[in-house]
Amino acid sequence: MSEMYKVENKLGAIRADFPILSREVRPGVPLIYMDSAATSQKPEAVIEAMNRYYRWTNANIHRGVHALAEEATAMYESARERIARFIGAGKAREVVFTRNTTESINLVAYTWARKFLSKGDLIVLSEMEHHSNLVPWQILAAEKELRLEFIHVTDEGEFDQESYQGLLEQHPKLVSITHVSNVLGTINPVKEMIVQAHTVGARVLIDGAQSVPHMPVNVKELDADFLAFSAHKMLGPTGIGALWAREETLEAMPPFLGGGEMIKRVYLRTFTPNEIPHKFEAGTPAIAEAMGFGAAIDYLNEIGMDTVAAYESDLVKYGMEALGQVKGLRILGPAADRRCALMAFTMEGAHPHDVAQILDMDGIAVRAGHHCAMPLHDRYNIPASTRASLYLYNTRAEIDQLVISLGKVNKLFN
Amino acid sequence: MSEMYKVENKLGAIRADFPILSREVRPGVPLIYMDSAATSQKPEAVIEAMNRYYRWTNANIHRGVHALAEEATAMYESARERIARFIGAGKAREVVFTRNTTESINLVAYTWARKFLSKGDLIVLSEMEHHSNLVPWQILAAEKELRLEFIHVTDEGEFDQESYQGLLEQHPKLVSITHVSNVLGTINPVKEMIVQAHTVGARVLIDGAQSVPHMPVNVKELDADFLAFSAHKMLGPTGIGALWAREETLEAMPPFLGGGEMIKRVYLRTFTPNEIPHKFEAGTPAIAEAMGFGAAIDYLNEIGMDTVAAYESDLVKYGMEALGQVKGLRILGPAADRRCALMAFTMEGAHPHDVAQILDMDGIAVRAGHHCAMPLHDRYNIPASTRASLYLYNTRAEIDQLVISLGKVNKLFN
Amino acid sequence: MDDLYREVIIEHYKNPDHRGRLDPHDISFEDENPLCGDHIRIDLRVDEDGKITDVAFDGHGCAISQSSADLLLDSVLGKTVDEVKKLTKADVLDLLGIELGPVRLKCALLPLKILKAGVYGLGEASDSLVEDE
Amino acid sequence: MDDLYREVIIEHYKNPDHRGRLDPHDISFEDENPLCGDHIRIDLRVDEDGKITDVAFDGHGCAISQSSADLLLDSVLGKTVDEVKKLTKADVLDLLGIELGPVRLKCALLPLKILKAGVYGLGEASDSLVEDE
Ligand SMILES: Cc1ncc(COP(=O)(O)O)c(C=O)c1O
Ligand SMILES: Cc1ncc(COP(=O)(O)O)c(C=O)c1O
Repeated sequence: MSEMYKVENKLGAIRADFPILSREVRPGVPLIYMDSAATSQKPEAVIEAMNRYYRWTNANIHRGVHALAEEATAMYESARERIARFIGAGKAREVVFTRNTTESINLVAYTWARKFLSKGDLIVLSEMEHHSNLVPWQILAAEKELRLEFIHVTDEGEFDQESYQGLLEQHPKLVSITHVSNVLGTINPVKEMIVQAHTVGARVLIDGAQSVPHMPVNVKELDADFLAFSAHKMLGPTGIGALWAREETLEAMPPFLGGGEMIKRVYLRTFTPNEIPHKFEAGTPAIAEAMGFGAAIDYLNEIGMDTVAAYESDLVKYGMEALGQVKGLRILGPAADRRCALMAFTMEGAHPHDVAQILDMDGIAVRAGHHCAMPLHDRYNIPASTRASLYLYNTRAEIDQLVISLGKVNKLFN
Repeated sequence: MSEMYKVENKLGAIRADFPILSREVRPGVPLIYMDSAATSQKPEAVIEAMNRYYRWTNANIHRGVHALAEEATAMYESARERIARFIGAGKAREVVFTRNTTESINLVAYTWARKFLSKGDLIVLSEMEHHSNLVPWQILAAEKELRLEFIHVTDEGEFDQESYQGLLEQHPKLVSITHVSNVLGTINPVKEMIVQAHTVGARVLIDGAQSVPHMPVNVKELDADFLAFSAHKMLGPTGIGALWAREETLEAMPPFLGGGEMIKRVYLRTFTPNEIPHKFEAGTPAIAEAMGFGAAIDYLNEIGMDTVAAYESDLVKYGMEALGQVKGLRILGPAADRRCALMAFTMEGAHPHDVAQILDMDGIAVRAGHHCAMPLHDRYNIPASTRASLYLYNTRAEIDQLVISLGKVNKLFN
Repeated sequence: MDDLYREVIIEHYKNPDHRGRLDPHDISFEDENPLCGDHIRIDLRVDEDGKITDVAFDGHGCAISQSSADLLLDSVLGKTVDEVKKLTKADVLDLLGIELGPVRLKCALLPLKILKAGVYGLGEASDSLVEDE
Repeated sequence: MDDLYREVIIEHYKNPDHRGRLDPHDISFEDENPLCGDHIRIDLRVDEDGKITDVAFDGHGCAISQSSADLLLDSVLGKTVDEVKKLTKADVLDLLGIELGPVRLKCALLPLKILKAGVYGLGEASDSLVEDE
C-alpha cells in the first residue's frame, strides 16, 4: 500500500512534530499516548500559529480599522475558509465556529429544531450515540413533547439497518447519528442512510467528532444537512469546534446566543441579526483558536486525509490482531476493515479502571469508563470498558508495548 | 501616590512582559495599543502557560485515570479556584467556565431566567448596556412576553438614579447592568444599586467585562447574584470566560447545553445532571484556555488589583487633561475621578472611522464605531465615536503621541 | 497618510459637487453600513434613452464613503443605466486611487452598492452587487 | 505497579472477607460512582450499645473500590457508630497504604461515603462526607 508507505516513511518526522511525544510520564517511562479519541495531541505548527497570533497580531476582530484588527480578521476568516474547503463545503459562510461538537449539536437543537419541530414530531437517534448527541435532544424533547427513537445496534456493533428502516417509516423530521462510534470504532454507512432519510423528508445531522479527524469527509458527497466536529480531536486547540450547514438552512435558523457581533442593528427593545455565519457567533469568539484550527487543517492537508485513513486502517488491523492474542480480552465492535483506529475492550477478572491504571504505570495513556456512551455500555451489559484510540503519530511498536503491559494485568489479576 | 509609584517603577518590566508591545505596525512605526477594552494584550506568562499545557500535559479532563489526564484535571480545577479567589467567591464550584461574557449572560437568560421568570415579569436594563447585555434579554422577552425597561443615562454619562428608583417601584425580577461602561468609562455605583434591588426582591446580574480586569471586584462585598466576565479582556486568552453565581442559585438552575461532562447518568431517554459547576460545562471545555486564564490571574495578583486601579486612574486623569487640549474634541462620559481608563470621543468635522484610520498610520490602535452599544450612541445622537482604552501597559508618553496624532486629524479636516 | 487621505478625497469630502436631493427623480435608493453608521441616499434622473442626466447624494459618514459617493456620481453623469450596472469594485478603487483594508473597503463600496441596487430596482442592497468574482 | 496494586489490595479484591448481604440488618446503604460504574451496598448490624457486630458489602467495581470496602468493613467491626462517624479520608488511605490521584481517590472513598451516609441515616451520600476540612 503506497499510501501507507508514505506515512511510514514520514513517521519519524511526524512524531518529532509533536513536542509532547518526547515526554516521559515518569522518569524513565516514555509516554505512549493512546487516548486521541478523547483529545488528540498538537503539532508544534498548531501551537506556534497561536503563539504568533498572541505575540504579533492579537486584536479583536470584525469591528476594528487598525492594522492589528484587520490582520486578525483576515486570519480568522481565512481559517474559516480552509476549514470549509477541508470538508468540501461550498462556501466559507456555511461554517459556524462553536466551542466543540457538543455546542454545535446544541446549536441545532436550540435553533433549527426549536423552530421547525413541534409536538409529536420524531427524532431518530441511535444506541451508539455519544452523550452529546443524546442529551440535547432529550432536553428539547421534554420541552416540546417530541418523540425520540433509537436505531438498534447489533451485537457486532453496527447499526441494525432493519430497525432504521422501521423508524424511517414513521417519518422522522430529523435523524441525528454519529459517523464513527467513539466506543465501537464502527464507520457507519451514513451516505446511504442520508439518502434514505431524505427520501422520507428527514434532515440529517452527522456527528463527525470521530470521523472528520481520521478520514476524508465531504459534506457535498455525503449530502448531509448538518455536520458537527471539534478542533481538539484533529490536532487543533481546545475551545473551538465547527458546525456546517447549507447556506439556506443557516439563513432559516433563528439566532442562538445574543450579543455583540451577531447583530446588524440594535435598539433598546429589538435587534436585527447579522448575516450568516456571524449571526451564530455572539461575543468575542475563540480567535487564537481559529488560527490554531486553521494550522491543524493545513497540517492534515499536507499529509493528506487519504494517507491518514490508510495509515490508521493498517494500524488498527495490526492492533486487532495483537490484542486478539491477549487472554480474556474481548474487543467491542466490528472487524478491522469496518472500523476506525480505536479499540475498546473488556478483560476478564480485571476492571477497566484497574487496566487503565496498570497501563499508566508503563506510560500508556488509555481511557477507562463509559466514554460518554452509557446507553451503549448498558446495551452490551457492561459497566465500562478500556479504550485505546490511535492517531497518525502512533506506531506498531507502541501496540507491541500495549500487549506486553496487558500481560501484566493478567498476571496480577488472574 | 505610593501605589502608582510601584507600577511606574515596574513599568519597564511590565511592558517587556508583553511580546507584542515591541512590534512595529509598519516598518519604523511602533505599536501604541489603545484598544484593550476590545481585547487586552497577553503577557508571555499567559502564552507560556498554554504552551506548557500543549507541549507537556495535553489531555482531556475529568474522566481519565492516566497521568496526563490527572495532571490536566488538577490544573484546570486549580485555575477555577484561583479565579474564584480573585473575585472573592466563597467556593470554586461557584465559577462556571464559559466562552466569554456574552455566553455567561446568555446562560443566565436561557436557564435561570427561563425557569424563574414568566409572562409580564419585568427585567431592568440600562441605556448604556453592551449589546451582549441587551440582545439575550430581548430574545427571552419576545419568547416569554417579559417586559424590559431601561435606566436612563444622564448627559454626563451616569445612571439616572431617579429613573432607577422609579423602575424598582415596579418590582422587577431581575436587574442586569454593567459595572463599567465600555463607552463612557463610567464606574457605576452597583453596590448601592444591588442593595436597593434586593430590597424589592430583584436579583442582580453584573456585567463585569470592563470592571473585573481593571479594579478589585469582590462578589461578596458587592452582594451580586451573578457576575459575568471574559478572560481575553484581562490579559488572558480568547475562548474562555466565567459566570459566577452563588451555590444555591446555580443548583436551582436547569442545565443549559447537553452533552458529555454535564451529566451524572444517561439513559436513552433521560439523564441526571452532574453537580455544579460541571452541570453547565457540556463537552470538552476550553482546557488550555483555563491554564491561560489562571496565569493571567496570577499575573494580575502579582501586581495587585489596587495598584492596577490606581495606576489607571492616574493615567486617565492625565489622558483627560491631554485630550481636553485637542480642538473640537468632546469626550463622552463623566469626569476622570468617576471613570475607568477609557475615553471615547467625537471630533468636529472628522468621522470616527477617519480619526481611527489616521491614528493607525502613526501606529496607534484605537477603535471607531458603536462599540457594541448602538442604543447608547442613539441616546447621545451620534452615529459613532472613537475610543482609546488603556491598560496597565500604557504610558503617559503614548498619550502624548495620541494628542500629536489627533492634531494631524485636525490639520487634515479643519 | 497621503496614501489614504489624498487631497482629492478630502476635497470631495469637504466640498462635494453632488450633495443634495433631486425632486422629482427617477431613481432613488438609500442604505447604511451599520458597522460605522455611514448612511447614503442617491437620487438619479434618467432620460428616455436610459442616460443619467442628473445625480445627487445625501447622508453622512466618513471621508471615504462620502468622497466615494461624490466621485462615483461624477463618473456616472452622462452614462447609461446599463453601463452603471457593469461598474465594479475595481472602478471605485480606481476613482479613489487608494488601497483599503476590508473594513474601510465597505465604506468605499457603499455608494456603488446603493447605486446598483437603485438602477436594478432591487428591494434590498446586497454585498454581492459589489463583489468581484 | 507494586505501589498501587499492593498484594493486600489484590488479595482483598479477589478474596474479600465480607462480601455478601445481611438479612436482617440495622443499617443498609448503597451508591455508585457513575464515572466508572462502581456500585457498592453496605449492610451493618448494630447492637444496643451502638457497636457494630456484623458487616457485609455487595456490588461490583474496580480493585481499589472493592478492596477498600473490604478493608474498611474489617476495620469497623467492633467499633461504635459514633466512631465510624469520625472516620476520614486519611483513615481509608492508611488502610490501603497507597497514594491516589483524584479519579481513583473517588473509587477508594466510595465505601466510606456509603458507610457514613448509612450511619448518619442520610437520604443521599455526598462527597462532603469524605472531604477533609
Ligand atoms: C461591558 C461589556 N459587556 C460585554 C462585553 C462582551 O464581552 P465578550 O465579547 O468577551 O463576550 C464587552 C466587551 O466587548 C463589554 O465591554
Ligand atoms: C462521537 C462523539 N461525539 C461527540 C463528542 C463530543 O465532542 P466534544 O467534547 O469536543 O464536544 C465526542 C468526543 O468526546 C465523540 O466522540
